[in-house]
Parts: sequence; structure tokens; C-alpha cells
Amino acid sequence: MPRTTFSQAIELALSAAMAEDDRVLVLGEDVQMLRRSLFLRFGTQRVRNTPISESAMLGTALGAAMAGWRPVAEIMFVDFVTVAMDMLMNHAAKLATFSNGRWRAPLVVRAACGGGYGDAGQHEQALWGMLAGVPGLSVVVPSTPADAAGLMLAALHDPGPVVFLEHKLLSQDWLEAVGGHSRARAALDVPENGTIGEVSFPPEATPLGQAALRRPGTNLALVSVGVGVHRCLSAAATLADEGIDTAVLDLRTVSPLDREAVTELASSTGHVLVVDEDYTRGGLSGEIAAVIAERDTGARFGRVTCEGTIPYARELEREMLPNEQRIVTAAHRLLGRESRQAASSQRAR
Amino acid sequence: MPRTTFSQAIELALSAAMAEDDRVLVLGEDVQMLRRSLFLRFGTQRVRNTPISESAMLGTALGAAMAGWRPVAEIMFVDFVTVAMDMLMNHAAKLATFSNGRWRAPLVVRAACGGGYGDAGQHEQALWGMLAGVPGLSVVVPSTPADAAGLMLAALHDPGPVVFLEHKLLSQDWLEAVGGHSRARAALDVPENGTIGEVSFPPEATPLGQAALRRPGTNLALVSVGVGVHRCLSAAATLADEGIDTAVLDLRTVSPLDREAVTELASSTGHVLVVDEDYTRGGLSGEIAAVIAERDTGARFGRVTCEGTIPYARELEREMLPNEQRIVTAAHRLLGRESRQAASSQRAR
Amino acid sequence: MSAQPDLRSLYRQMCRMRYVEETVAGLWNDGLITGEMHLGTGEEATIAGVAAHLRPGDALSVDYRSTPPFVAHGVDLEAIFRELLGDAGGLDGGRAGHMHLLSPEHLAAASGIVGASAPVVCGFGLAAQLDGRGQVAVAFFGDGAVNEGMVMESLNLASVWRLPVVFVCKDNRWAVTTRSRSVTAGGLRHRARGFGLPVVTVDGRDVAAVWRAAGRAVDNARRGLGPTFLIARVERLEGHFLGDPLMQVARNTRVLTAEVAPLVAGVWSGPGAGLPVRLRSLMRLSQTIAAAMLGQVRPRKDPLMLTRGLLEASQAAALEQETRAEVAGALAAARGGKVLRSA
Amino acid sequence: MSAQPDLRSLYRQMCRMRYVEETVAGLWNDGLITGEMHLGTGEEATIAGVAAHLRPGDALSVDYRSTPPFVAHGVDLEAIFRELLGDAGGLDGGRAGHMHLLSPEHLAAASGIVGASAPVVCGFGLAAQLDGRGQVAVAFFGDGAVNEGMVMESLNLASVWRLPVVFVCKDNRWAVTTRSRSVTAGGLRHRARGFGLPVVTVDGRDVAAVWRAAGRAVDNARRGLGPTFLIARVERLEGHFLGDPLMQVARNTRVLTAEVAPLVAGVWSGPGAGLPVRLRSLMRLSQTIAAAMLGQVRPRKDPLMLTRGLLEASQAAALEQETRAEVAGALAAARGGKVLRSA
Ligand SMILES: Cc1ncc(C[n+]2csc(CCOP(=O)(O)OP(=O)(O)O)c2C)c(N)n1
Ligand SMILES: Cc1ncc(C[n+]2csc(CCOP(=O)(O)OP(=O)(O)O)c2C)c(N)n1
Ligand SMILES: [Mg+2]
Ligand SMILES: [Mg+2]
Repeated sequence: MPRTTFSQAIELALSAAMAEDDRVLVLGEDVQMLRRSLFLRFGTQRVRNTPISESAMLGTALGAAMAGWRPVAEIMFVDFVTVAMDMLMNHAAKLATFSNGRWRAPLVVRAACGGGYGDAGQHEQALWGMLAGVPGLSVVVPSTPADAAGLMLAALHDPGPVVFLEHKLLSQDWLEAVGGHSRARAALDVPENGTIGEVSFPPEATPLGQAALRRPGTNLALVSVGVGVHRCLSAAATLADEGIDTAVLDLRTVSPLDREAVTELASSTGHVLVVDEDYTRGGLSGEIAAVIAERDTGARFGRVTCEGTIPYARELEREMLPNEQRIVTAAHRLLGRESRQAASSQRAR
Repeated sequence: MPRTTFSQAIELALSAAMAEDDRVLVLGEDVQMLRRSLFLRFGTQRVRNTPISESAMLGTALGAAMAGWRPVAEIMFVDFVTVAMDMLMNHAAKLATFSNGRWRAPLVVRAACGGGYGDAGQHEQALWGMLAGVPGLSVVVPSTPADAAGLMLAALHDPGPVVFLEHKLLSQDWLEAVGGHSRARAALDVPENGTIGEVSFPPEATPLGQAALRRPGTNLALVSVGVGVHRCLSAAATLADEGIDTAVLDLRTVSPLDREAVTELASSTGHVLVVDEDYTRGGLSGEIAAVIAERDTGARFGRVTCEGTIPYARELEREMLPNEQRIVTAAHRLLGRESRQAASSQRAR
Repeated sequence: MSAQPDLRSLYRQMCRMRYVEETVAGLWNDGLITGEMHLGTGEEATIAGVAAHLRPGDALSVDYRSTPPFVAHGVDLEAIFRELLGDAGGLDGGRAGHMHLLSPEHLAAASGIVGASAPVVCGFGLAAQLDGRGQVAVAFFGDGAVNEGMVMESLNLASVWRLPVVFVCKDNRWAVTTRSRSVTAGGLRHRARGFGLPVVTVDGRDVAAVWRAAGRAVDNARRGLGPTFLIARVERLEGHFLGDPLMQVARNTRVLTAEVAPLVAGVWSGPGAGLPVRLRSLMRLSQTIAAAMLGQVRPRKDPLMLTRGLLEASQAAALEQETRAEVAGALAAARGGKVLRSA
Repeated sequence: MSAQPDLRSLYRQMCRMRYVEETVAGLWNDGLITGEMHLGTGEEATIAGVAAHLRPGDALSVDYRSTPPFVAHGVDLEAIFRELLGDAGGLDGGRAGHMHLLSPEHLAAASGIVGASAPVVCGFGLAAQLDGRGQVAVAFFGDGAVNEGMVMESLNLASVWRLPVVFVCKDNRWAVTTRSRSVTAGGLRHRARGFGLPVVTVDGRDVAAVWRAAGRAVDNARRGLGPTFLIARVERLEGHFLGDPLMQVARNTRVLTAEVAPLVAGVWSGPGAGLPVRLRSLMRLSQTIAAAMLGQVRPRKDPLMLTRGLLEASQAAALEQETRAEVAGALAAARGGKVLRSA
């Protein structure tokens, strides 16, 4: 299989879908330049620059989807979806229920997400928890080129709506755009295995709602998405050196959530550490806690999350986002809690 | 103490604050009519009708707050905040961090929330989880007239921003507006103790972040906010009749969250059932699971939540929102899980 | 497009809408329809005049005064009634209700969010433009909605892309209890012109005038000449929604006295602004109430009355009878047997 | 307000802004400043001409080209540099960075969200109006931002409430890689007029012209005559942001060839639209690149050059020397000792 970058992988999926289905459209600010190879191949009708009007853009995508087209609407950064949340959550997400399942909007909202390059908290948010909190929205966050292609294809085939989030640290296109040539010197912690990898050609769809076990392990389960998965893999290697056999589960889609995979791993390892670049109260880490508790896995739970607004200064940003150091420390704490937990659960009975 | 309705209680707090501090403003669509007694007392400068422009409204409130005023911006229903989320979450909520704590926006966003009167899912959402998910926002959801006054006062004194949510089933003003005179016949399940009660005069502030134990109990803890608290109290009475000694904790503020109160009750009862009118993945119920797991309370966890878009038909709506029946059933299931859980946690060790 | 409106068929359509709304009001008063019920009574001429130009394949994106346009666009009356009654046999299985009526077959969608019909109609319009078969998409929204950011974004987008869209702004001069003029800078015409849109203003109570203006707008859209902004002056005959407190005050002197007395008393109560400021507030409130009352005493603005006057009395009566029967029949069918929900 | 601009002090201010931005570019190129760095080079005349009319107590709400207005509004240069370097001693403790500069003392706030300066300035304006001491509030935003719903909502609100606000639309004709005209129906003047706002268009590279126009607008605002929409034609000298790929293509023939070759090759590759459609796309891209290149070869539009030409050479040189020294001094101080963050 050819080695492909994360950005190319998405383009591969998109161009394959556009070639196959005349009804796939791309619309967004600057897409004729940003997606210029698609623009060249498919022209001004199907790759459309919009004004800086995200509500109109998402509404247009929604209406077109309702009328049988398959638009991919690009909100540059997911942070900007906040100016157009109504179209997404009160309209696109509610169509299926309100129409009694008769009307669907096969709409993909594509946006860059995540931090770690010094843009600060108005441009570096994850927000997948907030989006996944809305019934009726699917939210996917690929961590590898293969999944980037596979999940984009799946999103394009889904009855929708699907939010497709690409982490800026994984996407050459965005890294280029946001960091320019300073990025080497700005010492970004780019996970290489996420930015380039093997992608089958033609790409194959990765089903929504299926987590991938990136590393097996018996003592501890790290559960994450996006760049977090790579942080977990590094931490798992470190922990393994200490004799802690650490599994890494890549959720791949925040909604639908692969509750089975989480439950299974929680039961088998007894310790779940969620590594979530989204806010502590963004919803994902809490949801995992709820899943493992509701299903009586008896697993201990801990989390490494973004605990506040992401500050600009690089060292503050580094502390705010999940990093290997924080994961390892949290893993130690989680495993160290064992005895205390046994005592307290004794008392509770 | 005089008996006061929920709506009057809020007005009491607002009028007291406005009389005391010239810098308190009220702005929103139709507020000159909706809050006509404030309008009559404080005039066109301080009670201002806005166009139907929620982003401009919140931005104006934010800017005025940054310049030293204390605006209360009314977004009629919290569902509509989605057209203006950016101002709230990317600006108001981030001001304190970005200014290194030097600049605060003492802004109150007031909105009606919640369902149970047949308006369907675009007007009946809770959304407090989504809002509480944003670092820098406080979110309060009073369940009694005393707290309505007390939390509004606290919100007005807070460095902000605070979102103040009043449940429509508790608020006469809104019930009147949304149901008109048909409401008696439409058989709404209005919790009487929430709509009228004793409020001290002058009203006293209820500190943000302090839960209230509405009913003590040793076997099971029901944790909720808003109308859910009243549903829990009914369910607790039923469960008590069966010999299940059930506590009811009213969180009162979704953010800040009274983690201590939750932990304490989880430890003492060993069983936590969250009753949350917000979406299952809205964030609150998951966060409670995380808190009790992180703190190794060893408590079992269950939840009764809104599992999807709220449908219009009354009987479907009734099933979708937490009700006494669902709470009792979930409590039975939670307590019945005991044995299974003991076995599995045995295995995990 | 014939050059003269078929007044009979337009009146017939208007009667259907009116009788449906009257029926809805009755059901709401009986507690069988729930929530905030916004009627479209007073908008019938506008809706009939526009909808008459729509063909199968054309799309409709409307606000929460949604039953009339759905009726005019050919959606089954029984399905609508059942929907509003929350019946499993309703248009949307009882899941949508009156603020979110959806009919994929008719490409018709409603929303309870002010202004939301505008972005969605752009999507319908884009689909029509890409399909290239001369379809059009029509949006209805109120005069208050033009201040919602997403509406203005949509006017721009449609204008830039020359979408086959007709934006129909139903100007009833009110947004709930607010006089729209007091919160709309520049006015509606000016506003829409700022987006490079052709603007047509029409008396929305005059069905023939609406029919002609809408015909040109729809025709232009079909021919690829882009969107039009049509301002139609309509009435709000039943207040903002059923049970509107403002209407109760305006209609019932007893309620008026009961409501106004404490307000007047309030002018002297509690610390606050000085008397002149308070009196100004009182004056504003009085003006609002007076405007609502005035709105009540102008029955000649009722579009049905106006249209009736243009027909032979016997003809009109026959149409009324026929449509009353149709609506009553649909209601009877809808209430006849509840469709049960399978668990 | 004196009737004639003080060109010396305006030029001084412009030089300060320019040298700060040049310094910032250097630091960014060295990887010491991170993120999307949007410079305001080319906007100096507009910002200086407007800021000259501001007094203590006036407020400023700006976009992500924020350093120049902060400099002109009197914020300490060392604090700005430290902020951009992420230093604990920065204006905002290094937590804000270049897109969110905040100075409560100056009532000055920046935002990285397109259009966000408009709603916030309404709040500053409302506070000023209520305070009643003749303060004003000024917003800066781009020509692309006028299509953002919240900007249009704000124009309406400010107009309706007659807020003491000046909206300065910096028209550089671009929104990232999009020609604003191609996505803005009706044009800027028309658009703003639709909100009943007085609109003034000025060559934003001509500092004297800006100074005069802004003076009138600020004066009107102070006197309670309401808001003005000021359109200032500016340049975007460094592309959208530092490292802008479009600028690299436009400036460097080698990059141009490397970038364009695969595009041209792409015209024939893979299934998709027919050749005419593809060639049209290619033409559009070429036009965009050509426009960016053209923008490069018009140095006479540089507002600093233009203003310099109005001064005596020796005077200009002295001002340049003085301000260069000031900026260099501030940088040296900022880099002198890092303020450590207490844990
Ligand atoms: C985004 C949003 N804001 C506020 C509301 C509450 N609301 C419902 S109808 C209405 C007035 C709308 O006025 P207009 O557009 O003139 O329509 P009309 O009701 O007069 O037909 C308001 C404020 C809403 N539904 N959605
Ligand atoms: C809401 C939002 N949408 C999109 C962006 C991405 N973005 C940043 S600057 C920009 C172009 C703005 O153009 P204009 O307003 O003309 O300002 P200029 O950059 O030309 O000064 C865009 C689209 C953003 N920051 N915020
Ligand atoms: Mg209206
Ligand atoms: Mg621009």
C-alpha cells in the first residue's frame, strides 16, 4: 500500500467520492484554493467558495443535503462552528427525529481541530465532546491517514449529519497554513505515525462507531482519539518499560461511541485512563466514566484532559494539553490508588 | 417569610440589585413587556428591547460588562443561544484566562430552559451540560423560588459570566407565555413546590457551587437539578415506601459543580442515580460518573436522562424526559445490580 | 404563467388555510394541541399568492406559522391535523408538531428558530440551481427575522450565487410585543437592497397583487435571473401566538384594567428611576397596548374579507362551504381513529 | 479637534506600528512567536488616522491584526513584545498572544474570530453612551467580515441605538485567498447604507484623508449623533498571514513554477468534470495568483512611503530613527530578562 499523508488521504477519499457520485459537493471559505486539486478536477459548480458566513454555509449545505445532494461543508476550524451551532444542532441533527426518520441530511461538516502549535484557546479547541453531546450528530476524529481516508468515505456514505474533525498536528495542509515555515523552529510535537502512513487505494470505508485497539495490554487501558492516541502510544511504551502492560484504544469516532470496546477493555484491564484533548467537562471523558460504571466493569477511572482555556505561551499550552508526561504521571496515580480503592469499596458495602 | 412564585423571586432579586446598583441593566427581546415592572421602575435606558439578534445582544452585554456595567442579557429560550454561542464561549468565557485574570465580564445570561409542555425538541432543551462544558462559564439551574432569587443575586454579584437558566415548568411567566390558558387542560406535570415557596426579603445570595441536600437517605442518592429535583423527591417518597432510604441532592449549579457533596453522598449511600433532563451525552451525568470514579467512592452509578431529540407528541415527550416512573425503575435496576457488580469487581482485582 | 390570477382558486386556498387555523385554535383551546401555537391567520393572501406559482419539485422553507404554507403547498390535511394532535399517523409521526412540520415529498420544512428558513432555502435553491430543471425555492419569514444574522448572511449568499430563491418577508409590523420598526435600522426595503437584491413591496392582504408580484419573482428565479426579496404587508390577526397576553389585554377591557392598574401603581413603587423616566416607560407600554388594540379594530384588513369582496357572493359561499367541508372531513378523519404507536 | 492633521505625529505613529510588525515578523521567522501571525502592515495610515482621535476612556475593539491598533492606542511596546513571546511579563501574562490582546486599562480588546469586534464594540459603545461623558468606541474589521452575521446584527443594533461607535472596515479586497468582491453582494457601501448608517469611503493609505474622515465620525459619535461606517481602502503587504503560501507563490517564481506545474498537470488527471470546466477552474486560480502578484508590484501604495513623501526628508528620517530606537529598545528590554512564571 502506498504511503500517504493525512491530508492526501482525505483528498483521496473526497476525490474518489466526487468522481463516483456527481452529487458530492465541497463548499466553504477559500476551498477553491485550499482544495485546489479538487477544484481543478470538479470545477466551480462542485467546489464553491462561500462568503465568511458559517450559518448560511451550514444551512445551505443542510438544505442541499435535504434535496438530495451530498455536501461537504468546510468550517475552517471547529472553533468557528460556534457562530453556526444552530444550523447544526437545532436543524441538521434534529431532522431525522422530527421527520420520523423519513428525511435525512447526508451532510459532512469538515473542520480542523486541536492545539499544540501556539494559536491559543480560540483556535485550538477540540469541541468533539460538545458536538457528540447533541443527539443526531456523528463525530469522527481520525488519528491516522488510513482512518482519515476511511472515515471520510464512511462519512460521505452515511445518512448524516457527520462532523469530520482533522487535527491540525496531523494535517500537513493545516500545519503549513497555521505555522508556515516557522514550524520546525517552533518545535511542534507532531506525531509522525499520524501524519504519514499506508492507505489502501482505492480507499476503504472505516465504519463509524468502531474503535481500534492500537496496542494490546493487560494492566491499564489508555482510551483516546486523534493526536491523543499518539501521545498514549508513547506513554504506553514508557509504561511498558516499567512493567505496566498498557493497552491503547483509539475510539476513532466520538459519536457513535464504541461502548463495547471500552467495556471489554475496562473489564480486562481493570484500569481506564482517558486521554482527551477536549475539556475536562467537554463530555467525552465523563461519558467513558459513565459507560464503565453503568456496565459494572469495576474498573478504576482516571483522565488526562484539557482543564481550561488554552493559553498562548508554549509552555503553558504544553501543560494544558495532554502530553506523555501527564499521561505517565496519571497512570501511576491511577494504579497507585488500588489499595485506597479496595479499602473504600469495602467500607461501602 | 412571604410565599413567592419562582418568577416573582427572580424579579425580586433583579429589582433589588437594580435599585442598589445603577450599573445593572436588562437587555433582550421584548424585555420591556416581559419585565414590565422593571421597565416601569428603571426606564428605557436600563431595560432595553433588542432586535432579534442574539449575537449582537450577547456581544453588547459582554462589551458593556467589560466596560464596568452589569448586564443581564435575556436569550428567551436557551435553545436560541446556539445562534450566539461564539460570543459566549469564545469571548465571554475566555476573557479571564486571556487577560491573565485582569479583566472580567460580570455578565448574566438569563434564559428559559427545559421541556414538558409540548413544544418539542427545538424549544425544550436543557443544554446546561454543553454550557458547563466550557471552562470559564458558570451555569446555575434553580429548583425553588428561594434559590431562583438567591442564585440570581449571586450571579449578579459574580465576576461572571454566569448563565442563569429558569425551567419553564417552574416559571409562571413562561408557562403563561408558552401554554397560555390551555395549560390546565394540557395536563402539565408542574411541581408545585418549585413554582411557589418562601423567599426571604430582602433576598439573600445562594453561593454558586453549593449543592443542597433536599432529602437525606442512606441507601441511594438521587442527584439532579431544576425540575429533575422535584421528580426525584416524588420518586424518593415512593422508594422510601418500599424501604429504600433515598437521598436527593440538588446540585443547584451545574458549574461550578459541588464535587464534595456528590462524593460524600456517593460514599455514604454507595449508589448514585443521576436524574438529568439534559442529553445523556450532554455532559452532566457523565461528569458525575467521573467524579465518583475519580474519587474512588466505590459507588454504583446509573442515570435517567434525555436520550434523544425531544419529540412533540405528549406521550413521547413524557417518555423522553425523566419522570418518576423512569427514576423508580432505574433505582430498582441500580440496586439490583449489586450482586453482579460485587462479582465482577472481585474478578478485576 | 397566465396573466390574470384565478381568484376563485386563490380564495379557495385561502379558505382552506383559514379553516385549518380556526380548527387548530379550537384544538389548542381544548388542550389537544400543545406548545406555543403561532397561527398564520392574516397571512393567507400572501401565502396563497406565492404558493400558486409553485410546481412539484419546488421547495418551501418556512417559519413557525407553518400550517398555512403546508396546506397551500398541497400537504394532506388529515396528516397535518394528526401531526398537530401528536398522532402516530401524523405527517411526521407526531414527532415534529406545529413548529417543525417536515414533508420530504413536498421538499417542505418548517422551523421554530427565528430566521432559520433563510439558510435552509439557500440549500434548496442551490440544489435547484444545480439540478438545472428550473425549480425554485421559497422562504417565508417575518419582519423581525431580518435582524437575525443568519438571515442576512443568506440574503448575501443567495444574491452572490444568484440562487433561484424568493425570500418572502411577511411584514406584520410586530415581533412578539416589539414594533419591528423600532429595532430595524434602515427599514426592510433598504436592508434588502443592501444585498444587491431586487426588492418588491406589495400589500400582502391583496391576493391579486401578491400573485402578480410573486409570479414575476418566481419566474425570474426559474429563468436563472436570481433571487428576489418580496415584502408583503400582512396582518397578525391572533396575536403572536394563541393565548397571547397582549391580545387578551387588547381585546378585553376587564383584562386591560386588571393588567394596567398594577402597572400604573408601579410607577410610584420602590426605589428606581425618577418619575419622568417612569412615565416614559408607562407611555411606551401604553403605546404598545394601543397598537395591539388598533390592530383589532381593522377587520377590513382581513385578507379573506378583501378577497371575498372580489367574488360573486354565491361563488364565494360555495367555495367556503366546499372548503369548510373538506377541513371538517379531514379533522373528523384525523380524530376518527388514533393511529397507535408500535412499541 | 484641530482642522489640520499633525503629519509628523501621524507618521511617527505609523513608523512605530511598522517597526513593531517588522520585528514581530523576525521573531516569528525565528520560531519565537507562534501560531497564525497576521500583520497589519499596509493598514498603518488607517489606524493612525483613526487612533489619533481617541482619548483616554475611549474603547477599541479589533481583529487579529491587533498589534498596530494596540501600539497606536498607547499600549506599552515591551508588554506587547513580551506577550507575543509568551512571557509571563507580557501584557496578558503570555496567555493571550497576538490574536487576543487585551488591555483593560485601555479598554482595548482583540479577537481571532472574524467579525467578533463588532458585537463587542456595541457593548463598549453602550457603556460610553450610558456613562454620558462623550466617550466613543471604535471597531476595526476586514472587508470579508461584513458577511459574518454578527457584524450585520451589530451594524443594525448600533444604528438603532445610535451608539457612539465608529466601525472601521479595512478594505484590503481580500479574505485569505478569496477576492471579497466575489462573495459580497451589493458592495460595502450599499451594505452599510442598508442599516441606515452614514457611510464614508476613504483611501486608507492616505493618512490625512483618514484623519479628517475619522475626525468627523468620532466627533459625531461624541456629540451623540450616532455611529458611522468608515470604509478605508488598505493594503495587505504581507499576505493573509506570515508564511502565506499565496504570497510565496506570488513572490518567488521558483515556488510559482513548483506550485503551478502540478496544477496544470492536474487539469488532465483523474475522472471528473470535462476540460472546459477544468480550464475555467485553472483560469480562476491563475487570476487569484496574478492578483496576489500584482499586489506585490505596487510599492507606491505603501502608506508609509506615501506619508513620508509629505514630510521633509530630514524630518522623516529623524522620526524613523527615533521610533526605530524606541522599538529596538522595547524589544531589547522584552528579550532582556524573561519574567519567570511562579508555579
Ligand atoms: C433565534 C430565535 N430567537 C428568538 C426566538 C423567539 N421568537 C419566536 S417568534 C419571535 C418574533 C419573530 O418576529 P417576526 O420575525 O416578525 O415574525 P412574526 O412572529 O411576527 O410572524 C421571537 C423573538 C426564536 N424562536 N428564535
Ligand atoms: C468565524 C470565523 N470564520 C473564519 C475564520 C478564518 N479566517 C480568519 S481571517 C479570515 C479572512 C477575513 O477576511 P477580512 O475580514 O477581509 O480580513 P483580512 O484578513 O483581509 O484583514 C478568515 C476566513 C475565523 N477566524 N473566524
Ligand atoms: Mg413580524
Ligand atoms: Mg480583507
